[in-house]
Amino acid sequence: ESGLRCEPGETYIMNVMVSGHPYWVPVYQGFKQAAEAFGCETIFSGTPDYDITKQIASFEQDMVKQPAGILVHPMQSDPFIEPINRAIENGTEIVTFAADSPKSNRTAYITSDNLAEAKFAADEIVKQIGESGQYAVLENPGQSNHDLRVTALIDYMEANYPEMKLVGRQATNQDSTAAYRATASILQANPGLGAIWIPEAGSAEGAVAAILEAKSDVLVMHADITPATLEHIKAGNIHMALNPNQGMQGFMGFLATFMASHSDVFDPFNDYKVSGYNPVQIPFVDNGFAVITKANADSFDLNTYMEGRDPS
Amino acid sequence: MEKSINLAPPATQGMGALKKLLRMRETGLILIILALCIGMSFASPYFLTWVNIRAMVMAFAVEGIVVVGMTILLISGGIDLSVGSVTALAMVIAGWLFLQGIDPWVASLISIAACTGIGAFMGFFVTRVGLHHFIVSLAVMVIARGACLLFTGGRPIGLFTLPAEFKFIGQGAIGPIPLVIIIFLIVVLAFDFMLRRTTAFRKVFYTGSNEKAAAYSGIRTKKVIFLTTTLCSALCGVAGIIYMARFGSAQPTFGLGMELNVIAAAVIGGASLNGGSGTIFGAILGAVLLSVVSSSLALLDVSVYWQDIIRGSILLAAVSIDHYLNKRRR
Amino acid sequence: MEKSINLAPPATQGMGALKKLLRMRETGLILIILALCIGMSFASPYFLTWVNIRAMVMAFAVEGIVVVGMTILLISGGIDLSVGSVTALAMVIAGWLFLQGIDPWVASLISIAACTGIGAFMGFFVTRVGLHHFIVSLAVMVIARGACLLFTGGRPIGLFTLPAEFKFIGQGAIGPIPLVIIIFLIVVLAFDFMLRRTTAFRKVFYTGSNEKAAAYSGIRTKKVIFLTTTLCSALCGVAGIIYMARFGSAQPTFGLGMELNVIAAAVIGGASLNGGSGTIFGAILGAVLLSVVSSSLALLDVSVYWQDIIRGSILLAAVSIDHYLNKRRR
Amino acid sequence: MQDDVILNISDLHKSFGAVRALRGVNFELRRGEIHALAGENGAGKSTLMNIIDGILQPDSGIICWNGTPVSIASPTEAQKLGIGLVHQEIALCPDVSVAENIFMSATNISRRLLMDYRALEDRARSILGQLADIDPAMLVRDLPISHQQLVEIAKALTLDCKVLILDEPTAALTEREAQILFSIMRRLADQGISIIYISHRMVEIFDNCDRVTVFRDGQYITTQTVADIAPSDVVNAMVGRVVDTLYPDKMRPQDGASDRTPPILDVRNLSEAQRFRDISFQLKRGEVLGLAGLIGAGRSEIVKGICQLEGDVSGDISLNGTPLSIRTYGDSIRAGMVYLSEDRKGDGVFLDMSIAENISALDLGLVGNRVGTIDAARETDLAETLAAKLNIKYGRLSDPVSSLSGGNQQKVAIAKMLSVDPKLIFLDEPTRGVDVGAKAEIHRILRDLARSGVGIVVISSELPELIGVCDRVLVVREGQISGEVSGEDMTEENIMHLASVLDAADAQLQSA
Ligand SMILES: Nc1ncnc2c1ncn2[C@@H]1O[C@H](COP(=O)(O)OP(=O)(O)OP(=O)(O)O)[C@@H](O)[C@H]1O
Ligand SMILES: Nc1ncnc2c1ncn2[C@@H]1O[C@H](COP(=O)(O)OP(=O)(O)OP(=O)(O)O)[C@@H](O)[C@H]1O
Ligand SMILES: [Mg+2]
Ligand SMILES: [Mg+2]
Repeated sequence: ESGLRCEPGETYIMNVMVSGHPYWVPVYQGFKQAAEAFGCETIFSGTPDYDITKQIASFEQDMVKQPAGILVHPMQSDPFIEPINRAIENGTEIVTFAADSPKSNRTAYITSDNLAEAKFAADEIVKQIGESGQYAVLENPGQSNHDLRVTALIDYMEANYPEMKLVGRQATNQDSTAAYRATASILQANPGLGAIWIPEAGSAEGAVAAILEAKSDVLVMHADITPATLEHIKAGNIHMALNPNQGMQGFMGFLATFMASHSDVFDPFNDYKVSGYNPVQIPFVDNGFAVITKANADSFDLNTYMEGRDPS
Repeated sequence: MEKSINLAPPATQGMGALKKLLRMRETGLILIILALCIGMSFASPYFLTWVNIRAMVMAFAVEGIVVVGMTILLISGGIDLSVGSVTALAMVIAGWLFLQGIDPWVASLISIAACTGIGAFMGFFVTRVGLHHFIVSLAVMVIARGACLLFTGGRPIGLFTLPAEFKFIGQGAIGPIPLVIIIFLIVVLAFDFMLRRTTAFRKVFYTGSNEKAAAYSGIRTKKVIFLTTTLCSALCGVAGIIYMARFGSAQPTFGLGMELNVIAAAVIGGASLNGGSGTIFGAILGAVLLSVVSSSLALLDVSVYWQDIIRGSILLAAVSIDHYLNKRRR
Repeated sequence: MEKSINLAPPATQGMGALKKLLRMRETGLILIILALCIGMSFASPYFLTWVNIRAMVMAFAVEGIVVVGMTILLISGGIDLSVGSVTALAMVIAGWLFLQGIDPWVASLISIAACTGIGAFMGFFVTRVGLHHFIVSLAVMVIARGACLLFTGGRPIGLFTLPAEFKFIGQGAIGPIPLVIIIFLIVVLAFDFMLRRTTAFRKVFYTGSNEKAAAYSGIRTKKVIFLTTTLCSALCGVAGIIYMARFGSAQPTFGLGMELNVIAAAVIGGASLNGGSGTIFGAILGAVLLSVVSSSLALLDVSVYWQDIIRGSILLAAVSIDHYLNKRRR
Repeated sequence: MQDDVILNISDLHKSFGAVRALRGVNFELRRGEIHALAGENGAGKSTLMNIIDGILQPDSGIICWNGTPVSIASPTEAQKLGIGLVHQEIALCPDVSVAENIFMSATNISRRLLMDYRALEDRARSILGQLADIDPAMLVRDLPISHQQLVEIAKALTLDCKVLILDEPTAALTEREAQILFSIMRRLADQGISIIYISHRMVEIFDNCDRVTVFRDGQYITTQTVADIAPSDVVNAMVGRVVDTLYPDKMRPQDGASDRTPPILDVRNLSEAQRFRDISFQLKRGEVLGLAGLIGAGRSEIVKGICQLEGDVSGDISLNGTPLSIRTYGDSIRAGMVYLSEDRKGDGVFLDMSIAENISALDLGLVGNRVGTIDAARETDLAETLAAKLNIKYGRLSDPVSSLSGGNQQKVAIAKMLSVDPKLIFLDEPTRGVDVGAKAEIHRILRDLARSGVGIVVISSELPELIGVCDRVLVVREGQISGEVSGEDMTEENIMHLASVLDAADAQLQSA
């Protein structure tokens, strides 16, 4: 019988590293909601650790269960090439999200456009403090999406607003105490600082504490959101946060995986039959991002959202 | 200072205060920190400003409370890898209870009590079952982190609604001095005094120096180890509550890697990993050194890619110089 | 098994092999692991599949080589917190050299040599300057991580162009068995044999058991400690190269927190943090235990919010049971 | 009479696994008596004392304190009853000052909140003053082992106890400190304190004790009033047969070398910055040389300096006529020169390693084959042979040395030295804690070695031993050789004379 429905027991898995991280929660909700619509079963899997070997082991264990597809966040791109290709050979379709493994045979990649976020943030900063001024960034070297948010903003500033001067650049690695210390020092060294861009929310909490203590009126912009930064937005301590549209990421992620697994409904005008690849190829999907300000902050309380929902 | 009384041989009791100072274990560290600060005050005009100093102290004050607990535990011959997770758990439990409608002060007390219980749990496994501190606290580090996730579903808890009197602990100031720093100083001075001067805390040294000899002298060494283990976790609880009041949130991922930082501070300050020696004063100087280096690198806007290399090298150099100075003095 | 020959008292040489087995330090751990595996094979039909077993072994095989180095270092009385960063640095240096156009095999040798140099650097500070392993390796951990960032600018190095013969080290298989597992087994068996049976490695035990008595037996203890420190870093270098071949990339953030895992494996396997005792076989069993627990939880789809709690509890329970069994056997 | 019994032990058993350390022993201690406990190494003396002090628990048996049965669960409870114990093995806290170590028990039960270091040091100084010149503010880790032993004794003297147990306290003390200790013991006994005194030196027992109890192989043999019994009876009761405790014969003319063969050891102008200066002496073939001196005179330092174990020494050393240019102790061992440490626990044995592994530590080449692997059978053989030769009492060769009695640990340390067939052995307090029978055996082995051409240098604080064993004794005072005695002149008086500072002027006269 045809139609886009799951067979009984047809299962889709979402695999991540640092699986306790709250970022995944709304992503998985989106994934699950889409799956329910198609009558499919889902599993949230991965490793609680920040450890590539453990994530690969968990990914390979997922394969043992012969799922129809896996939506994976590969901690590093190249190490996943071989496991992803092996999974596809075994009949499990693979889609990546939030981080890619472009050289593998995965059929789709869903992500936020970190460049777009950075561009938006840069324009907003300039809009608020003017075309000539001082700004600083905190960063988290080694984590690709955070790196991109920072480097793209700096490049964009250099290209478009040459009068904007980068006066501080500190690694804080999502640690609020380190962010507190770094921000306090940057504020000290640069009394004329106008704005600060932070690629994640953990560091933002520490940075705001330092700014409040110094009674400075630096404009704070950051990506992602936590309850504490949300409150700071409401209180006006943080100007704005850019939050990737996680629900859409999971929802689109499921659709792409599901479609890859049900590619028999699709017979495109190309060489897939002779070359043997999956006809449902989606090189890049932008899940978009939300701009959180005082005005709409109330809608972004994850705890409120999760009330009555099952996280796993 | 008290220690020099202890260590000064009779012949030198007439010596000047300067000489006494030079005999102290901590003098080397003080000199190194002073040298760093003097260098920095030339390198950056902002270094010696009150605001910068305040920020530097604030950056290690709360962790300093944990350093106190760790130092005492190290002296007794133990070690605790769970400090980071237990501090996070303290925030999470208190925050969660508060959101359930419990008075924040009561919630904090319950949370500190829970952390004390965790310490007692570890103490039980160490003293009764006979396992090593390292492995017990490693397991508890994982369990406590798991409990943080369970309480919060992995999501930070926003506690913006904490009453202002409560937030005052972490954000308030008495005159120009933040309350956090005052609490920190009280804890440090109190424990430093107790460790040097009270009969009860001397038993910690005896136990750590030679557990068997201490037991032969009638000291209930297991009790001592149980108590130091418990105390360390209790102080993590206190630190967690202060962090919560300061940041107005409870983060389940808080304090990752804190244990190494805290142990490093104590060891730089002269605590022995084999037990039996160490001072609170020295350990705090160790924390100050680490903090001054980090702050200086940030203040000078050293490239991120160089910071770790410079930080590690300064640490190694400082410890080597300190070791050399101590060896020479003896 | 070798050990029982070594340790078997004359009177018991007629005992059955079973009794000999029961006398071994490692028997408790083996029983615990077997119990876990039997439980798991009922709980999940996938557990005993070849793919799952392969995945579990692959998850710890390369780290197992580091465990070997750490165990020997622990026996000699040292410890090394820098293993994670040094492993990452090995990948990064070799990868970077390869991208500069150097033959990957030569690049690997240079990289392993560099890691050996780092070990010698640490050994120098420990044996000549007289610092504690903990603080030296902590500083080197930070420095090596900084060097990784500096070489890569914080971004992973893609090494897709590595020649197939080179990738074979990490991705190839001989028959059904991945080469990685074969290398791991060779390293483990070789070092286990040497540690139990050779005169050279016996000195490691003497040194760790009582450094002074070893010196009073004519053993150049500083040289021994220098060499074990160097060996540990060299094995990190080897592990890093294998990882690089396996993943086809070099990641500057690789191996964060690896040190605790590796030390835990050795300690679970009976290595003493005070030096003087431990076996490679036991340490590898420790690594197996940790890996089986993690893999089982993943396989059973246990909620992430429970995984850490269960993992820590199993660790604590296993170590307690093992301790109890060992105590009773004696 | 019965009222006078403060401690009564009957039918006490204690096993460690297969080792039955105590098999139904009885022991009775009266108020105000000094009661000696004698027995071979491993007879169970220390085990019984550990049980009385609550460190170990008996398997069965009754302990009566003032007539009422008690169970002593911990040292704390023993302390409450009024039992104090000086351990055979030194157990002090190395990172803590001498004064704090001495008053550790007092600190523990004190109800005072704060430490008064000044008072502590003053009191420690007054107690130490009678024993030796030790600075109470020093850390114990900086003290030589003999001073640590004195601190242990000082520690016991501060206890406010009714029963004081001294487990071989004089093993490393010289006559002078020992005599001070005995006078203190008698004073305490006069005050009504009961003392259990364990020693392998019969003279001490017969000069100072009221009664003596003998154990053999964990069994109670007899209790006698010292006045009613002779030393040889005690020894016979200990060993279960008649033993010859006489010292072996001295050097015979044919043992010595002709004038043409060089001396085994020739030391000239050996100096070290702080500890000793201008040491010159020779060790002739066939001779057993002794080094005497007060505690802290520097005997150990000189010998360690010769072996390159410690210090930065200058001077010339030749072994069998060839000048030595050794830089490490390893070189010294390869040259055939070995040193038996006075601190067996600190640097003599590996406590947590097996007996066999301990014995082969000095030269693994002996138990290894050409490819560098250890031949387990040869290791066992070597250990078995030496253990039999030295009469070591052990369960299995794979047992850790920590499970042996003190005297047997000492024998393991000696076995380790003998394993390499050395050309020259320095023995620092070689029979520390070794029982009479084994001691005589060791003395005989030393003499045999000397006859076969091995150089033997003995440092001992027990003058009768030096006089009995050595052919010639050098006396060391304050880092210098203050004189030499041999033959008829080798008397305790002469040696003490040369050793003590007070008679420095006399000594110079004599050596001139
Ligand atoms: N912890 C232990 N484990 C196993 N055996 C032990 C232990 N302690 C003592 N023993 C054994 O108990 C026996 C009695 O030992 P103990 O120390 O009481 O002898 P001792 O009479 O004090 O001898 P010494 O004169 O050499 O000090 C010895 O055979 C010894 O090996
Ligand atoms: N580690 C050390 N640091 C400082 N002084 C030391 C050290 N070791 C020994 N000494 C000092 O060197 C001197 C000689 O000590 P040594 O142990 O050689 O004496 P000894 O003649 O062998 O007597 P005994 O061994 O009976 O105590 C003593 O005054 C001692 O205090
Ligand atoms: Mg004894
Ligand atoms: Mg001596």
